[in-house]
Amino acid sequence: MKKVIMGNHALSYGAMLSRAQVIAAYPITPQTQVVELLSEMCADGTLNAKFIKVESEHSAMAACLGASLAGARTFTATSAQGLALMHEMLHWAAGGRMPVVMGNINRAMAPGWSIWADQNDSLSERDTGWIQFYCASNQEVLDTVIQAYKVSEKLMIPSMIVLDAFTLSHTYEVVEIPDQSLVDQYLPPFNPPWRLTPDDPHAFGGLTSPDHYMELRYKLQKDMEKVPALVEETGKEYEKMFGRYLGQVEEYLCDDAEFIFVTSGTAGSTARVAVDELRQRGIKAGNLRIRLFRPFPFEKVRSILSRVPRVAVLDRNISYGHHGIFYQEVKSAMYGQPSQPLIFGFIAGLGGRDITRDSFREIADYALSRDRVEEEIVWIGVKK
Amino acid sequence: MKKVIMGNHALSYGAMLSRAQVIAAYPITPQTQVVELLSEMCADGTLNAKFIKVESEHSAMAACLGASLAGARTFTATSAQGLALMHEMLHWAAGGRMPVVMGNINRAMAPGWSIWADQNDSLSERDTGWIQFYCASNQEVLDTVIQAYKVSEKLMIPSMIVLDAFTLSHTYEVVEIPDQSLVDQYLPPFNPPWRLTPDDPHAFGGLTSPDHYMELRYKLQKDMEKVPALVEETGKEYEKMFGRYLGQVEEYLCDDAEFIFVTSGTAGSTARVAVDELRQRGIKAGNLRIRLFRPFPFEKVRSILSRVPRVAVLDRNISYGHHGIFYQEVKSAMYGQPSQPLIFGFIAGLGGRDITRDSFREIADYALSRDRVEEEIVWIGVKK
Amino acid sequence: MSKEKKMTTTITREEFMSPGHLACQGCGASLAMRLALKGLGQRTIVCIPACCWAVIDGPFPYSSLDVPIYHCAFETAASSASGVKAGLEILGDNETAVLAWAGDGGTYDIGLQALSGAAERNDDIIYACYDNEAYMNTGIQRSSATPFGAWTTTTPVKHYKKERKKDIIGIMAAHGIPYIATASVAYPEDMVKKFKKAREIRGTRFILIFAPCPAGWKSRPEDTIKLARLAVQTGYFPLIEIEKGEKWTLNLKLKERKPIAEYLKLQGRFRHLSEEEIAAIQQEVDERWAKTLQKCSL
Amino acid sequence: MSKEKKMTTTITREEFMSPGHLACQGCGASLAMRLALKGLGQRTIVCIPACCWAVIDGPFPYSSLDVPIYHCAFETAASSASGVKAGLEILGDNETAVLAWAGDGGTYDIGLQALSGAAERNDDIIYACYDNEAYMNTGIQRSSATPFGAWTTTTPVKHYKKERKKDIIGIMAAHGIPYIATASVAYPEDMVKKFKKAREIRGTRFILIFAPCPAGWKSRPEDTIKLARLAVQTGYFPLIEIEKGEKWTLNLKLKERKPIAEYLKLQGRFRHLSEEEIAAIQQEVDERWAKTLQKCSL
Amino acid sequence: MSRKKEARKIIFESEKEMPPVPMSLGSMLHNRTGAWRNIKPVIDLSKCIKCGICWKFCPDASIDIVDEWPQINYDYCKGCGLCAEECPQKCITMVEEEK
Amino acid sequence: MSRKKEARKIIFESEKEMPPVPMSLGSMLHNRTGAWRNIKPVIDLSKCIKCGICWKFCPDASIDIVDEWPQINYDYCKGCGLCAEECPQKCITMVEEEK
Amino acid sequence: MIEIRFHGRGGQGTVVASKILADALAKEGNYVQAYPEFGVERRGAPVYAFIRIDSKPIYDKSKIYHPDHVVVVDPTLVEAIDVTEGLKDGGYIIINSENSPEHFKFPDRYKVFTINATEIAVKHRLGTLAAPIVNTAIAGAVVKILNLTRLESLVEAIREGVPIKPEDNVKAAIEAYERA
Amino acid sequence: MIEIRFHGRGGQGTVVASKILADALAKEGNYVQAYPEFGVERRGAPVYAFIRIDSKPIYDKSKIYHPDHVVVVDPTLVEAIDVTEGLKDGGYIIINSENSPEHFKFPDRYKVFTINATEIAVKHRLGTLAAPIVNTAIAGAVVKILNLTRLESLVEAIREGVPIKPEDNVKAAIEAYERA
Ligand SMILES: Cc1ncc(C[n+]2csc(CCOP(=O)(O)OP(=O)(O)O)c2C)c(N)n1
Ligand SMILES: Cc1ncc(C[n+]2csc(CCOP(=O)(O)OP(=O)(O)O)c2C)c(N)n1
Ligand code: SF4
Ligand code: SF4
Ligand code: SF4
Ligand code: SF4
Ligand code: SF4
Ligand code: SF4
Ligand SMILES: [Mg+2]
Ligand SMILES: [Mg+2]
Repeated sequence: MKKVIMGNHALSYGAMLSRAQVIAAYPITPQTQVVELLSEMCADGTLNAKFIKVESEHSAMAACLGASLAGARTFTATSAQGLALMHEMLHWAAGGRMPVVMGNINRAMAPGWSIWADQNDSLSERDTGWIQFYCASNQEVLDTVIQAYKVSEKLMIPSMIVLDAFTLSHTYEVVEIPDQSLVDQYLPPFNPPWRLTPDDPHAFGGLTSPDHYMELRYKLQKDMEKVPALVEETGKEYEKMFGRYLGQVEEYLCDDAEFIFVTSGTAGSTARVAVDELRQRGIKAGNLRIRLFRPFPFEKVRSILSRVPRVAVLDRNISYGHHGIFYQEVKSAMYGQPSQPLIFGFIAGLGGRDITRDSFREIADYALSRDRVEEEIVWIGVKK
Repeated sequence: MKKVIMGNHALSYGAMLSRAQVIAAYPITPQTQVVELLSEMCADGTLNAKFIKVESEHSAMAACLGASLAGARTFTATSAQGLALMHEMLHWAAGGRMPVVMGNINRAMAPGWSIWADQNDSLSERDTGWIQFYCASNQEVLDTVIQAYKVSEKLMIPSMIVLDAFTLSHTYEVVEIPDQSLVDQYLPPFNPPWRLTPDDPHAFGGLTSPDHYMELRYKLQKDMEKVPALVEETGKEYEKMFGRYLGQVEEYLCDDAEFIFVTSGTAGSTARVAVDELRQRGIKAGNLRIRLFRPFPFEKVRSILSRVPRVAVLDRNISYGHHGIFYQEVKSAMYGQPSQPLIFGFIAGLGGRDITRDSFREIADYALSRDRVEEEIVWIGVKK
Repeated sequence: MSKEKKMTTTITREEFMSPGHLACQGCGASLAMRLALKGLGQRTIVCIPACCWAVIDGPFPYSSLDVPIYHCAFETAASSASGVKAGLEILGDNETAVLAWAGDGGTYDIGLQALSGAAERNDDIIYACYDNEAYMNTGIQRSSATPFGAWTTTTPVKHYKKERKKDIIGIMAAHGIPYIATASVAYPEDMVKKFKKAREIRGTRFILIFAPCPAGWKSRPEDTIKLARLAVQTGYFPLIEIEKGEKWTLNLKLKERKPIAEYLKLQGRFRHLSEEEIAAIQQEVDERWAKTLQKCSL
Repeated sequence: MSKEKKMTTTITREEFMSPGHLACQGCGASLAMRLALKGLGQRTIVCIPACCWAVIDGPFPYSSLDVPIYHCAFETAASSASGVKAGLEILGDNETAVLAWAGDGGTYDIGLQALSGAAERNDDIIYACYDNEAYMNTGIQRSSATPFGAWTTTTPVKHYKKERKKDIIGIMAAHGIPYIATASVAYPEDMVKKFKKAREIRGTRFILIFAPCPAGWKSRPEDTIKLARLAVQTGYFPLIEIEKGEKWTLNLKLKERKPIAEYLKLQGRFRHLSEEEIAAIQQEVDERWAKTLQKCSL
Repeated sequence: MSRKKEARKIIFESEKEMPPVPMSLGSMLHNRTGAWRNIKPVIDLSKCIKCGICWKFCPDASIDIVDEWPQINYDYCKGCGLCAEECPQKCITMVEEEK
Repeated sequence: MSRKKEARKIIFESEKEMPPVPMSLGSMLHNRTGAWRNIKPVIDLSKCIKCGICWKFCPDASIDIVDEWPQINYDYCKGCGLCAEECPQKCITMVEEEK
Repeated sequence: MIEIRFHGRGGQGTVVASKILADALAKEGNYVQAYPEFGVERRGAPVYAFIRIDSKPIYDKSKIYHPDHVVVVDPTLVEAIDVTEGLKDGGYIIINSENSPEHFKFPDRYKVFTINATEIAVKHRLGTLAAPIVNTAIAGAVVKILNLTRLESLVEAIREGVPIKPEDNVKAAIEAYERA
Repeated sequence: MIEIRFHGRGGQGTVVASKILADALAKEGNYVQAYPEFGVERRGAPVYAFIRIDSKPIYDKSKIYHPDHVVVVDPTLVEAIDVTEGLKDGGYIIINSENSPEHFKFPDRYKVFTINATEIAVKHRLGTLAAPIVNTAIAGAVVKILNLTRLESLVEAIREGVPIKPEDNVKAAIEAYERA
């Protein structure tokens, strides 16, 4: 069934189709519609789930984790300040191997208050052990929720599905809503390898001495390293059943490209239009949209970028006192590779400043007219 | 005056000598002695400060921020879960340009509960806009508190002073405690360029539209970029007055080195002993201990590492789904540099596993016996 | 109404809130601030967490208040205020009042712990909660101040709010702080007087303000005062003071209470309620009223 | 003491806590858990946040309890328990009891908001707080449960705790939850009975357990029961129940209350108190006792 | 507090003109919320008893007392109708705005 | 619940033997806290009235009731002295451990 | 690709109007994208909404700076703000107003239409006189004037997407369609 | 560099003993490093503490695995754990015990000393009979047996660093020094 829905509702439908069993969430602009629709679904019986209307995001995540450890499939959604308030519990979810799936609407961190798109909220959780997917369309949002459960539950690692504030969360697009029965076939019920039950009592998360801690974290990393292949595998399976492919990255005209944008989120969608424009100008441009950011898709990024002489990484975020985060990570991934493209870093769109085709034109003009990296942060759109 | 004190007390003395005016803190192992001593100092009048005994770390940081905006010099200390609970407020402090100085005792994140050394807590705050100093001795801890106030208040950016759990926090060492009068000379009273006062009423932190947000964040980054030079400058001034130099990094025998350890925290101290041992074996080793991690000391790291063919980066942390964080950032900083040393990445000491001279020997043996980077994460000390 | 026919003089003419602010038409919360500041005066610092007021005040680089404001994080009204106060004190300013000004969500829910902490320490702040009974700034979600029976976007009509409103006054009373009061925008003199009084007391002071929200209650903007008045007259929201954690006073005695239905029927959020449900609400109001009288030794 | 001369049978012999755990000698908290589980039985899941019990239980890969445990984050005893319960329910298990087991710090302070949230939603959990009146696991810092006059490392003798103990029972009573009780390790039958009773009730149940801590109170390990008993006998810690948010019952009536000094003098944390200070404490105990009697309609 | 009186729009041409923190530099008076109004309160002063009730209740501080008489500031009045509803003399009428 | 009875130390030679999460796999019975004891409770059963009070109050669950008689489990008893203090018959004496 | 901007006031359902339109268009196989202004405006304050329509997938996620047409849901806005900002030459301006197009003074490069959606809404008892809910009537007029889609699709979209009084809304849309 | 390990029980002041020693050694210009076992042990449970002493700055921050000497503050530990673990050949084992060194069965490669610190502590009314505070007496004995520093420095360190009954502690340390 096709429906015109907003990005937030694509999250709700994703959770519904995945048969989330426990939802605990707290409202925050621009996430509210996610939980409002889920509340309604729970109220009218469309979704058989317990909805815990907690008093803060810290409790939202805590409740999800408790339910997850009890063996339930759990969902939540938040944004910016809410995500930040969960920070401790994000570490917890990953260290405790609790496969929660969460939507996060990318919004700028206060102060001053901003409710607009900016990746600093989710990217400043890059070290918490969560799988992170960045989406570029409402269809992708819905599909990713379902895939995320599959990946997360297989490896017992939580997933965050990230969408830009307003540009995706509040934007209505046509979305194909898959059949429940097909989804059920793709995604079996959650059946974790361990759980809280008096029938087989274990204590989870007790004091872990220096004798043991490191091995447990080693295992987490080793399982994380399995994610990219699993994303490809589950993505292909999804394609077979639903006709849409979900991979680690989205390549647009990268094959013959001589200049590649590295993008994420909705900017990675607009970038396609910019690539078309550049191609019309005779420039062999391409767009590499990073969909799976954690774990970092090393192989994909390396193999694609190794083929081009020039790369422009776009960051809607910045690690203050360092660079844009995608820029930093792409450079790190490319260090020591046989091929060493010129990699330029651009910061744009902080706090909801629009990223337009003009922004990409400016980026391309900059990158194509230089033969070395003079500045490591090129600010796009700052009134100087 | 020389005293044998623990690392935690070095933080307390630092705060006392800096004449912190408002302290708000919450206990957590292994930070408790910091606040216990400060409580006593406040109780017996050694320190004229208001001590707010808050009910959580989130409130601790919130109270510090309120006091800072009112114009007071503020201090707090925490660790691991406590730091994580402050996450939202860390973004707040930086975005609000509130120059709080905080001690963080590096401790592993739960679950399982661990109280032992591990850098994941502070490093997963690398994107929050705080200046971060990693210390290797109690003397450095004390000195850094004083310097941090100087740097932070000049630029209105908060500072975090990081010390390893137990290996530094609970270790007693001889520390020279400088004269109050000299410290007063070095560090004038806090006199912020704006503050909360009815005499000149402003609203701070109001809604900031996409028209303005990005410029404010641009300014923050631009000020961050001033930190390295300011650290050098204030460090030299400190040296003149107190005889001890505090820079961005500590180089040990790097000048003629052919192999360099990149380290931080107490491992960076033990590394010196390992370097001596290697030198005895005829290997020209050196140690580059990163003291200032945020902003990243690009120039220093580049100029030093550009001189050597081989580098081993030690991480007592890991960004799950990526690499060790120092490794990642060093590689990113070295990308595109004229000289491209072989850079190996090692993870050791998670959750308090000891990092010994043997660890460094193992690292050196590994790195010196290879001519290319085969694995990007070499685990030291994991029982496989 | 009858008493108010002459221009009262207890309320200062001075305005500390300028027009041009961003509240909806007929917003009770904006009137509440206007009145509160008339009670406190200009030497007041206001800590405002996330809530409608974070928007009402106006965006950077503007503000509609003539007092300094710290727009603080959602959970931190109380802890921010404690910090500001400590900062002022150590710098020698013992005169400026520090007001934490939060919505019900920021008070009953996400900010409760910080508030409880400040109250336990008896920090020298005035904490005012303007209660519009839901998370309005984010578009009308239930809070623990939302009354039984109400519709919100997270308590849809098919599953309206089943839990009763959290008794924040009871909770704060248990903290034994020096001053607690309820106030209503329908009773400006009473409200201004309470803020004035609070300013003269030291320690943690808590004032709960009933502030109707036409947007969230689905009521007519012009009914804001009427609703606030009915809330008092029905006994749904009694005007009281608790001094020194002990002495309860009922500020407005009612000979006869109006039926709660009169209050409910003006609001779209209660439209779905059946007669029986309204009767149940009436009963709860009666019970709470009886308890209030008892506590006030009446 | 006199009543207990025959082996009582109300307490099950079955042990759900094994020896070998890591509590200090004479730890009241460890005895509290032993007794609580005797009341609840094996089909119980325990959520333990950071507190002494997170250590007492033993390190990975061990545990000293025969029931499943979720060692959860410090602030999350209640919210974790709510989550566990929701998970069980949606999976069809309506029988297993979910117990949140937290210290006073995790209850009165950092976990208060989550607890209040669960209580407001009336989530079906049993929340037990073992109160040792300070943050013990981190080495004796003041909590808001620390009584007036006590030394802790953050309330040094020169500046001992000046604030009174937070009235958590009053706060929880204001939430109107179906069952609230106090219990003491000195009265095992009473305590076990209360846990049994709580298990049979649905909704949020709150039990506050007085659990002396020799390490933190600077008392002799062998005095743990004596202290707990004196706390009851002096009226400092009355044994009560509050049912349906309404009905207060005093479980142990006292003809004569012992002087509080008897209780205080056994503890190093009160050593510095002067006669006057002790008298002031006595007065506060008397006042609180009178109020308790009043609430119990006695 | 002069900013109280000013109804000035503040426009930053460059980041250099901006303070490093989002702090207010002017009042909201530039925001003439009178434009929000659908219906407009009109006072019939002949019936007015100068009780000040309308002034007291205006959530937008858009009624001034001028020489003891109430006067609506149409630059800001949002037309909520509260004053009309509460006026004990019923001397305020809400009339439709011309469109 | 067999793990209840076992006093087994669990040693992992390799990460492969470990579960992916820190979950308990055995009881604390391997931890013979009797070694913590400085003073040792000794029951004079001749005076004992089998009231079970010592059993009830032992925070270390180190008193068993064997055939209705109390019996101290010295493998675990930490020597806190509570049982001695609370025994109504005063039939438990704390004696110094041999050192 | 057609890009349209809607002007209204907070609380008037401006976003809903654009959303209904998007629904209707999608029914005929168009690709559509609709989004509100990204703001925090309260009831009564001026707000915007946007819609993009194309026969190909729409990848551009940036804002619309140069709409092809604008729709003004609340006529008072014509005075309050510049509703023609960025409007392309030849663009249509569709205004909810009782007045005739000539009443409004716009440059000649734009084409002005009016529709008394308020009257239609009131007639079909949508909302109140003080706060009529005009979005379906507006949608009806826009569909007709811009010749975007079939009336049937709009009707279907309203039936599916408007939970309260769907039939009255359908009638209002049809009436507006016919009168426009 | 000399590395010493202390064995005691939680609550006995084992860490304090090593700290006092460090203080005393620092007074004579030594570089010292003292640290507790990094654990969560409760009162009564076995604990450790360590001290490093050198004439040069000490950079090694790793744990001590092969101490030169061990000090046993609580004699019951000799049974409970292996106090000689990692102890270097020729190392001294100093035990707080009323027994003579011969009472303890250790390999010949170690040298055993005993000092009745408990008795000394009790005599000087430090702590109680059930829980005597023996750390200063232990420190006195260790200083003497290992010939680490002058007694005067230890006395000074105790005066400065022990807040409760400093003079009684000084006396205990001196007596232990003399008896050791
Ligand atoms: C940590 C965090 N979570 C959520 C939000 C989103 N948020 C902002 S205001 C608000 C509702 C406030 O409700 P209330 O306190 O009742 O004030 P009102 O909006 O009703 O005036 C919410 C949920 C936030 N800013 N921060
Ligand atoms: C967020 C966070 N802050 C601080 C801590 C440190 N911490 C662990 S236990 C504890 C004290 C607990 O006190 P209480 O709840 O009274 O239990 P008790 O230790 O007294 O048994 C503290 C402060 C933590 N684990 N997490
Ligand atoms: S939503 Fe309610 S509280 Fe918020 S501004 Fe509008 S009327 Fe006022
Ligand atoms: S510190 Fe107190 S509560 Fe904690 S284990 Fe020891 S005696 Fe028990
Ligand atoms: S209509 Fe409302 S805003 Fe206008 S003057 Fe009256 S009360 Fe004030
Ligand atoms: S309320 Fe009516 S009578 Fe009173 S001052 Fe205003 S207009 Fe005049
Ligand atoms: S001395 Fe303490 S631990 Fe030992 S049996 Fe008696 S009560 Fe139990
Ligand atoms: S308490 Fe004393 S009398 Fe009672 S069973 Fe124990 S030893 Fe026997
Ligand atoms: Mg509200
Ligand atoms: Mg406690």
